[in-house]
Amino acid sequence: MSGPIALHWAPQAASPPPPPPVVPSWSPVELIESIGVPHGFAEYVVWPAVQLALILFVVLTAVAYLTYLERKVAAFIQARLGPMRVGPVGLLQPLADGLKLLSKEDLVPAGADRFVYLAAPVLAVTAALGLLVLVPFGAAWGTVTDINIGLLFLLAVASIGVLGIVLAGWASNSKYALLGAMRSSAQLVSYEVALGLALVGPLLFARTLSMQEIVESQRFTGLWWVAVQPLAFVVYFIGSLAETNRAPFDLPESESELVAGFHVEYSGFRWSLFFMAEYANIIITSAIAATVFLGGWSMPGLETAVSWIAGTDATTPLYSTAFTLLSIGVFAGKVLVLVYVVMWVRWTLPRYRYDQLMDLGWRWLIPVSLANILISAFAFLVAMRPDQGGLLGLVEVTKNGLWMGWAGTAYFLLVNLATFAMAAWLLAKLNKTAWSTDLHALRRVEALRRAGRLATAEEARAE
Amino acid sequence: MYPDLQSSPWFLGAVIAFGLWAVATGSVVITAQRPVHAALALVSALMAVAGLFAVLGAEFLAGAQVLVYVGGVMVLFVFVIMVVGGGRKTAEVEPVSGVRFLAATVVVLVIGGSIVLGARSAQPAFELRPGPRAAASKDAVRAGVSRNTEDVGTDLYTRAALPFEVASLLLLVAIVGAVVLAKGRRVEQDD
Amino acid sequence: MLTTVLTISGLMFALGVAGVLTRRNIIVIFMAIELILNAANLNFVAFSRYWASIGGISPHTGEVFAVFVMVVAAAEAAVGLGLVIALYRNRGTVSVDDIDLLKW
Amino acid sequence: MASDTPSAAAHVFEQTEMLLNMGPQHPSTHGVLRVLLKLDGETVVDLDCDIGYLHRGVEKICEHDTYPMITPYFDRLDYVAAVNGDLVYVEAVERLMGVELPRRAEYLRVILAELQRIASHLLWLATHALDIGAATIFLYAFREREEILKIFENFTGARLTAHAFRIGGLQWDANPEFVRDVLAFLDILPGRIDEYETILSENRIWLARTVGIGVLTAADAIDTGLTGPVLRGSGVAYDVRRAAPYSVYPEFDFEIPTGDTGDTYDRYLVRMQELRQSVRIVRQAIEGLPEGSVMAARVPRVIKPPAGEVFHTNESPKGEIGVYLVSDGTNTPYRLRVRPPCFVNLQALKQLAVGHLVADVVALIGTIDIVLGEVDR
Repeated sequence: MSGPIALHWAPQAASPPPPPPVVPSWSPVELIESIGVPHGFAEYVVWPAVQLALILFVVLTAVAYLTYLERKVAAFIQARLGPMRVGPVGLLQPLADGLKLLSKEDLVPAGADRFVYLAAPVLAVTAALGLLVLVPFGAAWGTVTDINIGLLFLLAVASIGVLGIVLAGWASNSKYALLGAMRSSAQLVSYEVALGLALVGPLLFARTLSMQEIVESQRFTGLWWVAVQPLAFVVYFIGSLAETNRAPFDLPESESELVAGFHVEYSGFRWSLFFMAEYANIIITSAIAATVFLGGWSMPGLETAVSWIAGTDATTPLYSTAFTLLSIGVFAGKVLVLVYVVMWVRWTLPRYRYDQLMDLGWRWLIPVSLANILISAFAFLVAMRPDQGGLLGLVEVTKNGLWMGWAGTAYFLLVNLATFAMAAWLLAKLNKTAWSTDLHALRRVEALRRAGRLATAEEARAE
Repeated sequence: MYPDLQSSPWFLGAVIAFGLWAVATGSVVITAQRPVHAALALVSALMAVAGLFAVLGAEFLAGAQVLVYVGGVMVLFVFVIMVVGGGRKTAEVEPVSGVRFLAATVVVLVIGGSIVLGARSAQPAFELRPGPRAAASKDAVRAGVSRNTEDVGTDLYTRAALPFEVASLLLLVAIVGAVVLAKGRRVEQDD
Repeated sequence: MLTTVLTISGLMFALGVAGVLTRRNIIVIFMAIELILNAANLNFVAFSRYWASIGGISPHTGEVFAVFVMVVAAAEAAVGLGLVIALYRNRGTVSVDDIDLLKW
Repeated sequence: MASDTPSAAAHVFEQTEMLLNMGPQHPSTHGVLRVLLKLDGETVVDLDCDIGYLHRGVEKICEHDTYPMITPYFDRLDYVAAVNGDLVYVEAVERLMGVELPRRAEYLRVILAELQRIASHLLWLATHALDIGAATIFLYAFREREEILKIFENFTGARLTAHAFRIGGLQWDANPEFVRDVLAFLDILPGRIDEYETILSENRIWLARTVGIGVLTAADAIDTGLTGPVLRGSGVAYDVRRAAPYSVYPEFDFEIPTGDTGDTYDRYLVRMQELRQSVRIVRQAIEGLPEGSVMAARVPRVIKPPAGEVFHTNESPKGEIGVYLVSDGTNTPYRLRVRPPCFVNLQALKQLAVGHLVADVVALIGTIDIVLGEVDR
């Protein structure tokens, strides 16, 4: 298997990479065909429609219950109970909220651009829900479709949601909404850069943009990419908070300054559409993080668990069903953990100011992710097998994904921990004012900066 | 994704549908009275073009189109429209009433007509075929998934490496230019 | 098939030219230019596919070209719109009829 | 910006400015304050406070009420620090009449006033942190404030407008559980203050939002007539409890915390320290609480202070609250005038905010700690 090896010392690279992990072959399409539906129609029309209906139902319910969860998490953090009155422990609260919102009047402010005003929330929510098609909820038939530009498409369509927010703020004919829209456009455009760059790191290892293949690549290597790309994960997580307008980056809607920012004039159902979009976006960014960094639906021991339930024959419907459902469960668990962290952050941290947010994005996240790409790519090149253009032969590119032994794993772990430390150190040097654990030093530097600020304030007053 | 699709009537139908969509929204772009409506129409037209790319088998380009144009360039456009007050109808000075519409029609007819006629008179043997598919190359993990991204990437970084660098230089210059333009404002304020 | 795509792109190109010639709002003119660029991109992709079908050496040249066009479009938007804002701050207008001096 | 009047005329810079009405209905103006902001982008170029939405003419009303009837109006000036308002008024009348109070009454007054200071500072912390986006602190601070309100309710029967003072002492003696409740509260509070500081004091975002924001030099602060934590944050150790001691404050051991740079973060630190100092005072007062009557012996049934005038000031949680009282010997004051600390401190807002961003304005309104009931009177 291994070719001509010059500087080859990795002890286990000589052993051939394992076969690709088992993926069940049965799919419910066969069930649909067995009742007489023609093949193409069943595979490309009927079954996807069933899946989409299911996903929409589940996700919209999940979105409604995320608002409930958010309130419960907030209550838990704030030492109170949260919704308790509607239904047992308030479980019917989302329903009551929905009914209330549906029965409210749909107001259009005077002087608003009516068409844009009415269309903006629809745009936002369409962009958010349209992404669900590509999220790999589970193995085998747990996913609607898998296209070769999956991740790119997700990022692309997610960026359409920005337009919904910006246009909503603009069309409201309100200054608060306009300020919110301005902030939103600048914020989302800048954080999208960091977000996209952060995803490049793990893509070096996954070597594909297809969401399913990203999961499969981690399954094959036996490693979640968060282990070799911790820095990228941190940057992605921060960026995704900003992309979904969550605290501490909820500037477009910061209720203490801009009242509600871009959706200040909206009411009733259109208002709730924005919230649906926001929570759907949280689910989707968490799903992307889970897929790219946390192994998606794969989990060590998943196959073993399935074989307890359904034996080892991967072609049976039972095996396929058990595999799919378990993998969906794993995926949902990972997404929920991430969503909980998002909420936890929201109820813990104060809000950034607009210029500080830009500062963080451009002076921290983007340089960090660029450096991460550079170092990871270099480390990757060094570690590849000599006949594939590398040097050390710790990692082998096979047709099923990357294959690395313990030496390769340890190498990448070390390199990326070093990257983490180096990035932190370098940026601490570059951004003296922004990163210092010595708060007194921080205040001294701020005092100098303040001298400049005071001068301008003086001038402003003099005018 | 499905190799048999391109030879099917669905393919032609999709091309025509996306094309009509693009042309219809494109004409809204140049006729809309408010710039913000023009921008929305342009977003729609760009999505239609992305759809055309996807149908033609250039999936990567379709994704990049949406990401760069809709997510980046159009947000910039909308931002600028907000800054300069895009809600107001633009005052179009017309020496003679309707002359603008007439001019637009003539232009579309002359240029569009000649291009269309030229295209029509081209060889009918022109046939579009899909690019190399994964089905043909055994390298891909899953049969049926196009390798378009990989192929474009390979081309971009090997044959087009020099233009790629030049383009990145262009982007750098653009960034510097944009920064200078934005900075210029503060200088004005200080004096 | 190729002719269909060429027709579409031709119409888009014509629309873009008409927009540039008839509109006076500089932002709308920029948008019309984007239409023209997209028409060109469409042609690139279509010919790329045609090239592939007759067995050209690299079937993706057109797509690579289109990527570069996008780069140019993004750069143009960044600088152009920056200019528009600077112009608006100085002149208070975005109509090309009012911006007819080379120097002020 | 999309200015309201797009005049094509060559007002080059006018076009970039935008007028923004903040309030009177706004979540962060702490009541019905209207702040008129002139913005360039998001930078505040000019600012104007429009007050008076809550004007009730309290000072004029007081000229028609008898002296005991006036006390409730002082509850409702700074309605989150009712006790402190009462205290300055009753003390002013007592000074005019020359009444000597029993020590138990003085001690109970100090305990109530300091508890009220704690409650007021907790409310400030809650809303200030909420303005800056730290929502959870809000509920934490309210949790502790609730304990104080319960103590007040037990003592006075009212939670917000706690009203126990009479001219010449207190209406009631403390309820039997009072000492136990206060001590229990004092036991938990320092730990809770540590908790707030854990969340905020070294939080990077909190620092970014407060350090260097709204800097006020000591000279500027004195020139503007500021008092209270806003002044002390700029490094001036002026506290009426020390500068012109009233009641039994000289008997207690406490410090006056000051800041050194006069920014929002310093004012935050000063108030957090004041919370701890108030705890100290209350603990000393509870431990040294004397027995005896709570009402002075010779207070006439109808209060008619001798003709004359008095200006008496106290340290309220917001700053120096003063009462100027002119008596003509009848049972109603001839003239009553309040020196409201919030009103005076609010003047500083423009000085603080110009040059900062919109988001800082809400932080600055919070750091001044105003109550519109007192600003508008």
